[in-house]
Amino acid sequence: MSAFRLSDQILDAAGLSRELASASAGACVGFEGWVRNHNDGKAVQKLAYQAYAPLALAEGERIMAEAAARFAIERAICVHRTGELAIGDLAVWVGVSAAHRDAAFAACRYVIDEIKRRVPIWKNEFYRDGASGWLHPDGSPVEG
Amino acid sequence: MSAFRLSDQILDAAGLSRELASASAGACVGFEGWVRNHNDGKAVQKLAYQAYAPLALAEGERIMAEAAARFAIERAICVHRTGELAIGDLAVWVGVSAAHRDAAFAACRYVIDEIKRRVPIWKNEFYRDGASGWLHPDGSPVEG
Amino acid sequence: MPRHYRLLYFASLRDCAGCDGETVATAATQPRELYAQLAQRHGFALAPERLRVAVNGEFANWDRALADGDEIVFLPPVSGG
Amino acid sequence: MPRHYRLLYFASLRDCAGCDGETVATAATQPRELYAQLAQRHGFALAPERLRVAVNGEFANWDRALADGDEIVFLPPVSGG
Repeated sequence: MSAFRLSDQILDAAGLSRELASASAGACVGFEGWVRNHNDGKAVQKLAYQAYAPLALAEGERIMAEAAARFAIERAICVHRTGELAIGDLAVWVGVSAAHRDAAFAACRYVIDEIKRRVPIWKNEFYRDGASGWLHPDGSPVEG
Repeated sequence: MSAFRLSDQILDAAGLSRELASASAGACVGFEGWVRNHNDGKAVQKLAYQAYAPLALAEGERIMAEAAARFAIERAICVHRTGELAIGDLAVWVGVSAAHRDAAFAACRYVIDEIKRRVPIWKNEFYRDGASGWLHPDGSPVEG
Repeated sequence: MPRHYRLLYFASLRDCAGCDGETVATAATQPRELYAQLAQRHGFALAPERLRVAVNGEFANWDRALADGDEIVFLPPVSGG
Repeated sequence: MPRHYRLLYFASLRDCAGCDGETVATAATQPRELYAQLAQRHGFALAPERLRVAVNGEFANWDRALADGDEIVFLPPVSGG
């Protein structure tokens, strides 16, 4: 299965984590991005992700290959949600196993940073006051 | 329940992770230390952890409090195994939730580094050649 | 003779265009020219400097030569994660 | 009059002493002196510089005054995680 995946279903972190198992790995670092109930001072009710899937998958896979080339890791997987999510839902999961923890931490951080920076996925936040808005990576609103 | 715990039973990472949930948290970073099948060029068959429990719990709890004071985190938990473990078993689990990922990564790394450096827990590796040995933090053997 | 391009819209551009995608017939031969036409038609406020371009599922530059039937996406600043 | 201390052993010191713990009666009044006696008796090879000391479940220094009934642990270099 691909190292980078999109899913419109609830993510199973425990099941994904099992795919990282390796008898020669001594460290596993996981990142979970959860839907937060606030952003930039506004109360968030839910959110929705859109992805340009073919390019998101290609760019995500490039990032995973970069992480494998830069860091001494064993396995790495990232799955990003699409569709509607509620507060507390898992929006993105990254897991990396490695012989040693330095590489696992560095690679996990690299993957989530690059995913957020480069992969064509967009977040629409729906606020408690009824407004909604597409966000920039810095959390400020995008004007159409 | 305490933020730092010892357990002589198999750790349930998914269950522990659920204890970190918080509607105001946007990031969760987890570290898992697994029993590796090799160390310092030697084939490892299994290992056993001993802990001086009262001091391990007190020192572990101090480390968790330090992490909460230094980083903008929501919740943090660490559980360390004692007793006999097989290859692939989860030896130590650290989980940290936070509003933002910078704090979650930094606090998770801080906790595992300090646990390994300061908490009175010792690892005895049993090698495939029949030998065994207590280890220093740097992985070299301790002479009694 | 005009060429036909398949456009896909995401995020704020989708809201602004009022559709997920459309096929346009135009004399434009590269993305820069094409975006200017679409921005005028749909009222897109995002300047090209804020967008990236993808052609047939891969990133491309603004001056790339387009071929009849290409799938073109103007990508607003991303916000995954 | 000798004092009684409760000693607990871990890791390589436990293997070397051949027991988890013991109660000793001694004239030693601080950890440094006590460890020297135990090292001689059990053949501990670890120098005090490599160890830490705990008294009654908390870290202590080597020159701390010990009281009758104290629980004392000489801690080899740790290797958790």
